[in-house]
Amino acid sequence: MLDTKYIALIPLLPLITFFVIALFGKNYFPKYCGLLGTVSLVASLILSATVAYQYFFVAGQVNGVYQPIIAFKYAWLQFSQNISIDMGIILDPISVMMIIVVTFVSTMVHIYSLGYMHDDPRRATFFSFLSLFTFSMLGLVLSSNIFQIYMFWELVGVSSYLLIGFYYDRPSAVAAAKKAFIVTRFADLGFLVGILILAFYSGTLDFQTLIYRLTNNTDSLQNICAASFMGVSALTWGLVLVFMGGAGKSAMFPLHVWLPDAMEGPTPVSALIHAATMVVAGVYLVARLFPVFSYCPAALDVVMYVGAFSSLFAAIVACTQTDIKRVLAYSTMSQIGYMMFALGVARYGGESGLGYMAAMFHLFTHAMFKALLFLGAGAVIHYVHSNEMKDMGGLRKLMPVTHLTFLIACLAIAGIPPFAGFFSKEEILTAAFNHNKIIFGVAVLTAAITAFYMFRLFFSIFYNKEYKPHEHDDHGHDTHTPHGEAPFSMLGPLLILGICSIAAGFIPFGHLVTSDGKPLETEFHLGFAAGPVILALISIVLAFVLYRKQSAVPDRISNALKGIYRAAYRKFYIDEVYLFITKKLIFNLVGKPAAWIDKNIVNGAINTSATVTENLSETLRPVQSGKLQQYAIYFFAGVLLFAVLFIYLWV
Amino acid sequence: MNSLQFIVIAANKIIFLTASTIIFYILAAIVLGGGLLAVTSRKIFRSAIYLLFSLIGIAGLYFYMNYEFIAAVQIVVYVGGIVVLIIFSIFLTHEAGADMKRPAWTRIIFAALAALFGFALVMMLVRDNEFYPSGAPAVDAGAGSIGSQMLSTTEHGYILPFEVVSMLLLAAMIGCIVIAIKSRTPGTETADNQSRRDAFGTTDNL
Amino acid sequence: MTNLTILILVPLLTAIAVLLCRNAEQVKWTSLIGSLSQLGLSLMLLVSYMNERAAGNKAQMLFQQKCSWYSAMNIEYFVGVDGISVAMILLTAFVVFTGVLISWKVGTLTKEFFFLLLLLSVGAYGFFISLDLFTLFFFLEVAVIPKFLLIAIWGSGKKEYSAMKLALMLMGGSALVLLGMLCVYFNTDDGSGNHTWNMLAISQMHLPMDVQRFAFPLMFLGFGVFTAIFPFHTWAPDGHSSAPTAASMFLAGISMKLGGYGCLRAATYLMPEGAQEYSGWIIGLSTIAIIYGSFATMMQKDLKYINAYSSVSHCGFVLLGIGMLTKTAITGAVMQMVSHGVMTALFFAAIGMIYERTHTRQVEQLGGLLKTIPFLGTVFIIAGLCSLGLPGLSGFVAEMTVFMGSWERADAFHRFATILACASIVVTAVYILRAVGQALMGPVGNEHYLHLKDAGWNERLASIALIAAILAIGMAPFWLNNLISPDTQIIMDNISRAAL
Amino acid sequence: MNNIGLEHILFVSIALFFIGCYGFMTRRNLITMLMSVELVLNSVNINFIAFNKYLFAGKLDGVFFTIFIITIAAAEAAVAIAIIINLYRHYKSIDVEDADQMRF
Amino acid sequence: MSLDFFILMKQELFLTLIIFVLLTLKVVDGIKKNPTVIHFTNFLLLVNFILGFLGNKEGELFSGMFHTNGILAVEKSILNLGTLIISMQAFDWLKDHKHVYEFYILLLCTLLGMFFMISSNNFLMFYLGLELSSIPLAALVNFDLGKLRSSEGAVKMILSSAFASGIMLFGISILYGTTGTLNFSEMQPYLTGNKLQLLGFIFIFSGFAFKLSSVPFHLWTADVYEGAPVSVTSYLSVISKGSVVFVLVSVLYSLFRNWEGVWYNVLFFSIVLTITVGNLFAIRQYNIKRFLAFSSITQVGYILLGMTAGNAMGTTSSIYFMIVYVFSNLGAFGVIALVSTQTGKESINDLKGFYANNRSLSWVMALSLFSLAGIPPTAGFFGKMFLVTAGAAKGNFILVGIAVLNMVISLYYYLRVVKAIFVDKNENPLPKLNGSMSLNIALIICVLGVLAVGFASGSFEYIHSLVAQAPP
Repeated sequence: MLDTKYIALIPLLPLITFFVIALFGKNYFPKYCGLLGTVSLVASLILSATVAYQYFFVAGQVNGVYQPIIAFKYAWLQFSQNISIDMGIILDPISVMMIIVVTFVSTMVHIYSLGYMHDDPRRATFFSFLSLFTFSMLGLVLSSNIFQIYMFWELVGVSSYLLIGFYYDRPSAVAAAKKAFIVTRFADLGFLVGILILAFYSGTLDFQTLIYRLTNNTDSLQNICAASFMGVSALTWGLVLVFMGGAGKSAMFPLHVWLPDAMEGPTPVSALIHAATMVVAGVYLVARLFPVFSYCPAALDVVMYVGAFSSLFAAIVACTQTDIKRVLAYSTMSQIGYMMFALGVARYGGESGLGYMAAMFHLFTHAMFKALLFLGAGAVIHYVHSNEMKDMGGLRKLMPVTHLTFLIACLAIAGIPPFAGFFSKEEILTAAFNHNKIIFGVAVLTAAITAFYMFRLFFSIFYNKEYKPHEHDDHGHDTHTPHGEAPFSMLGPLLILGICSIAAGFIPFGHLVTSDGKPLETEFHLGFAAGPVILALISIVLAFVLYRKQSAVPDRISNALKGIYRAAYRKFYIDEVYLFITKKLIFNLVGKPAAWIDKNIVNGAINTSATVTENLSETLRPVQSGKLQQYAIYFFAGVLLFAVLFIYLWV
Repeated sequence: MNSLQFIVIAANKIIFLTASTIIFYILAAIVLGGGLLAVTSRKIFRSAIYLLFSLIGIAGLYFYMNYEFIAAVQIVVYVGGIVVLIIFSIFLTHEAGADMKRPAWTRIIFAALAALFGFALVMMLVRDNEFYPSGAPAVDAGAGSIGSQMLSTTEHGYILPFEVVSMLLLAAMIGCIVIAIKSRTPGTETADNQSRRDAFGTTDNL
Repeated sequence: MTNLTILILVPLLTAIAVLLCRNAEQVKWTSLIGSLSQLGLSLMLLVSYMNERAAGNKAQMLFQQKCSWYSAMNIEYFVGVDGISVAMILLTAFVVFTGVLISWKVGTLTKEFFFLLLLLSVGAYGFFISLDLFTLFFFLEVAVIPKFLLIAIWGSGKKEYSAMKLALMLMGGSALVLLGMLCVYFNTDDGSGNHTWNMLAISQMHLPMDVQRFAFPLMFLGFGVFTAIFPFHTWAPDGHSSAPTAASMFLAGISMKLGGYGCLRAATYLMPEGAQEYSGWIIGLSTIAIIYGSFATMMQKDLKYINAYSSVSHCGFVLLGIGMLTKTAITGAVMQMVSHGVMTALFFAAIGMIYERTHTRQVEQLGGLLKTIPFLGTVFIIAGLCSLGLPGLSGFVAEMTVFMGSWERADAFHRFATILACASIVVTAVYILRAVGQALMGPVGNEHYLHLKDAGWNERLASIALIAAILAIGMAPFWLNNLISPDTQIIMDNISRAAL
Repeated sequence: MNNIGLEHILFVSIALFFIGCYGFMTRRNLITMLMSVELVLNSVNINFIAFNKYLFAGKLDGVFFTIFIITIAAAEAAVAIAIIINLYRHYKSIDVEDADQMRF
Repeated sequence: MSLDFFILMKQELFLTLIIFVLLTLKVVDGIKKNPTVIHFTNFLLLVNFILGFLGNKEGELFSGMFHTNGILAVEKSILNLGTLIISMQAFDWLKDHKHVYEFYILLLCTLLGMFFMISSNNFLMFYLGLELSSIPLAALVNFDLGKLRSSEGAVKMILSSAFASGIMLFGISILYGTTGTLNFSEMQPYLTGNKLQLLGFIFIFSGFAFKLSSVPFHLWTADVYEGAPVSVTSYLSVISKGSVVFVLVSVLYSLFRNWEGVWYNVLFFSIVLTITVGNLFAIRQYNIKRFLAFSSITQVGYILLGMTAGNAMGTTSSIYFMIVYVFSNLGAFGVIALVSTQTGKESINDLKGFYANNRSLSWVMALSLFSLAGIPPTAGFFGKMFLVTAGAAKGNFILVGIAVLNMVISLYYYLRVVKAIFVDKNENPLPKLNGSMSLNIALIICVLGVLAVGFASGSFEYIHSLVAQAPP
């Protein structure tokens, strides 16, 4: 066993940094906040590296199988006898892999931000938020308790909210932040209910116990399979609902609407949160519960189809977008779709676990090159102060390093050997091929489209036309004439990530991260691999032809397939549907009536009772006429009334 | 039944219709008639006089039940006191001759109905009710015995009520004086002069 | 600190001292010192309570004091605390202390204001510690008049209407409570044939079923009016929004909790069978309150109305938890009382401070405040996040506990109610974020907002104290949980005993 | 007179009582209302005397009660008339309908 | 004349003594200055009040014409205290009134009447006491000699009370006719409950109800209260009402105890009517005296509610509430007396912004009103609570429910006045009023009473013990 106390430091360091910067940073050392954040993060990067080493190569394996290790845990909130939220740390291949990814990318982004946010007045806030996010993300991946993961899930969501809304004086940013939070919150509702279902039947919230009880033939498994609602077993319900939460975070169709808008945030944030780490939380969640999922093919099919559809959908939309960050956002969505259906096609253990491994692998590589892409795009945007393709072009000469690294990333994502993307994608395709031909077809198609739009992007940024600087302010930076390429603090990360996106492919993932912890040998068929690569190359050439030089051809094509193009350009009107449902239906059909009823009926009833009393007293008024004889009559009548009443009627 | 029996019964009735009975009916007629007229007559002075008759009739009833003392008190206090007081106040408010305004018909009808109903109710109850005489020998109700009992502190002594009622009379006297006295305070000057003039005026008319 | 009577005396004496003060400054400082020492006392109470428990004292109520008051009617001054009351007392102390701080700038009739505020707190403290039904009711009603005056004199908007409405509806509620109490009282029998008001004694005797059938709804509804049970919640929005800041803090923070506490301690605990009989109704009403309250909130434009309606929705969780009749849910209800108390106090404080500066509470007239008054903006955001149940802040813990507890009821009806309640957290997010987005973010709404002064020392102190409390609950809920769950267990035992 | 029973006399008194009530309710003149009250009191007197005479001749309770009633009636009448006169000074009228300054 | 005579009748005798002393002083014109007279009388009343607690014992005098015991003596002392407070509050009004002697003589005569009525064990004494306590009162109502409303009120009072006592007498005569005696304890066994006797009871009860001004026999109340001088109004609303309450309790519980079933229904009916109608009228009053008149009608409803218990609890709570009521109502009336004597204003609207210049007076007023509304921590809360509890003893929760819900309405109109005083804006509020020393002392006594009587359970316990050992 490895000594586990210090592991807690990995998430705690960023937390401490967050508090320090948030409380004192702004007033006392605004200059050095970034530095502080970076340093502490480097520290936790080193720590996690050690942990990874310890786990993978020293202590993790028990007779050749990676065992989950509970570093520590204590009951944080005891609900009842055996149901409790524990604060714990679990170490197993995926979590270790994730902390590496998170800390690494986060470090890169921190360094990058040192340059990128250099002249922003609210640096301190920015870095504090970054640290908060890193903490939450680390906590999420290390969670040993399904409710703990839910908590960090929410925390991640809120820090993403804060970071998207960082430029809060821009209404669009505020709206985007709000949208992101609410959509994911809606998804989390499903997650919560799913947790409730699973916890109710398994009688625990602890991952290991839960997985044990729901996979081995215990009576909780029988109960949860026996219990059914609307003809679907409770197990499926629970898992699908949990997956709903994952889909929300990972921007799976139809919960993806928040992701493109989320690009309103500063580009480093997009790189960290909306490309590399947070958005893959959904994948991670499914992977975490994978043993249970594998007991429920129905749930896995849902995962598979949703993933496949999302990847294709996003790829198509990406072809039509002109805002480079949006293109990247959709490509992210598409890649995550890849991972999802990779999980969907996998099964527990052995060969059938290939998809699982592939998904994790792709997650890893994707983190690298997607972060690289975003940071590169950030550099470009930093340079031209615009997100729009039309404002770019011909930057090749002006920013060579960015150009190079961007090219590497594009090749990686397009799956061209020997770049990282190739290996992971190839595994996924194999898994899909073994499991389901349709999915395989979708996957290949998507791969081709991906290659196309990525290079469309690439060419229209760096080639296409001569760059002419223009006065155009987008970020609230003060505009200035084109300066040299970005400072080293920004280029450094680009280079490092570039190297990684080449090297990451050669990591023998099959030996490290597998569904059952046993090493998995992956053989490599050249023939099988060749097909997708050729397709990708073809679409790259196509993009080259279309966008190498400025030409009217693309417009002609888009005019040619007008309807489809417009639909794709308008993201197939999903946003409009959402707007209709929320603004029109919920507001007008639920909210307004509720307010109206409260104002007029409920409150009206109270007021009415008052008025009724008033009127009653008004009607009684004449009795007190001030006329003595009338009083006498009432008196006399009263006596007679009492006499009759109590002598005859009411005895 | 044959006619003979009928005649016999009728004869009996006529024979037993003795003087006292007749007296009672006369008295009752005086009392009730006087009362009715007193509460219906439109001329206030007349209704005072009718009241007088009615009260005298009541005194007569007391005689009839041979409580002479009470009858005497009745005549002295009511006839000699209250009615005179009332008549004086009528003069003071100089409405002796004037017709009183007629009350609203609805009120008259309602009051009449209510009174009749009440009368019927009480009368019915009294008829149905069984009165139990104590059967104790009648004691002397002469002035002497009443006087001595009134002032005795022993069993059936009425000294305490006597004292209390004397306090009451004292209080009433003081109250009347305070209220009816011609106040000299400037605050009520005008009203008083007014009323004094009216009062004298009335007495002159008399 | 084991002498509970001190808890009543300190604020009382402070109030009297306030009356004797010469000028406004003296008044403020006196009441500040008084409330601060009260806060200290409550903390000491917490400590000594925990020590007692740690020392293994198993008595249901600790630090009992009992002396006969109206022996002719068996009315006793009988006080004692269990974990729940301790938590409530702590909450009250916090809210009153911060309330005093917040209302530092009360312009008119300072003396009267603080006097009434302290009097109000006397009522709350007494209510939470008293174990005798009569005394309980006494303290419940003590609070009515100060509320009325505070709102009617220092309030804003249609204050007179709101104050009158609040006073009357709460009076109506306590009238129902009174009826229920009497019905209970006359059906008790302390062995020697006398009736008793002693709650501990009553909880041990099974009241006849028909009595409970009659008395429970009266009592529950009566107390429910205090915690804004649907459809008797309409006093809350108007009252909260018209009240001065401190009063709103107290109203939403404590007064509504009086109701919840009463529902638990007086209604459910004393009449478990009744509780089971009517739990369906309770759940139905509270679910309606939760959902409908949150949707009504979505339509509000006035910050205070937003928070007021959301309080209705949040207090729905309290009643839901009680109605579910599972130990976890009831624990969650109590946690929700505490957490919502602190949270809503912070919220109203923030709103009040903003209103003090901008003189408007209409969200569309505000905007960009986060830039101009960052501290207040942050406070507001933290309150908002707490209200939408962000982990690490108090709201999350409480609501999740309620959900967990509610989910233990496995039949369709309870499941349905629970899921609806869960759904409300989405709506909560919607309205909170709308408010935050419109009021704090976006372009600055009005150029004179640019020269607003940020929070002063008193406001900072108050906000930080409340935030500290929120974090203390949110980050380390176990102490609160361990504090109250044994006593909810006792209540639960009573209920399940009734089930047999 | 053996056939003049208690009931005959009670008939008279009860009738007188309700006549008095009727008068009190209908007469618009304060003084006549006072008279009606006197009628009522007298009917009560008759009652007492009659009961005392026919049923409880052993004691004189009724008789004494009557005496006191008469006395009190006198006092009452005196005060009432004093007040009426005082009122008359203000209103110049003793019509009861005018005395409705205070109402509702 | 044994010593017993002096001990048992000590309060009545001392009161008579006071009356005659005043009479003599008036005749020989002993004291010229009004204030001296007032203080002198107040002192004597104080002595009499204390006398009420010394050497009480149970006993009968004049063959049952007069009987007394501890609780009766306490009741008398309560009335005595109330009269004392009222006369202290009347200082500002009386100090230049030219009939101060007469005022006191009449006042004390009515008080004497109430004493006799309370300790009467005989319908004759009861009737005499009743008249003695009401006829001079009519004269007192007329004591604002200049004022038209005063004499109008007096007329209304004397005529309607004469009518009422006429009807009551008729009832008494019926009971006499059916039982052959006037002595309560002798009459009690003969009350077999045949219909005629019930009729008599109804007539008698309506007489009581008239004095208590319970609906529908209440209509005279508001007008008379409004017309009378403030001090007399407070006397009417507290003392004379209180005395009738005491008598009614003892009559119902001792004389008519066989008919509990009957009079419970009767009370039920009149309680519901009284509380509701009283509230409905009070809602829309603007003259503060009329307002208090209707509020006092409602209070009577609650007292009757307490009586329905029919046991020691009922008696105790009613008597206890009378103590509370004395303090609370007189507190309010004291303020009104000051306002109306110094500014002549009697409308609630005139009280708007009263708090601006008269802090302490406003608080006195507010406290008294809260106490009347039954809001803790004032004594009124306890009073109301015990009445309601007593009322619930029979388990009739419809009745209690109606009563309790009516508390809400009553809270509304009390708060209306409070709102006028504290909240409403008024460009020219009433100036600062400073009352005489004796008025202030009286107010202080009231406030202390309102605050203390509730918390200190002593008075309640004392009364309860007395009731327990000797029911009135």
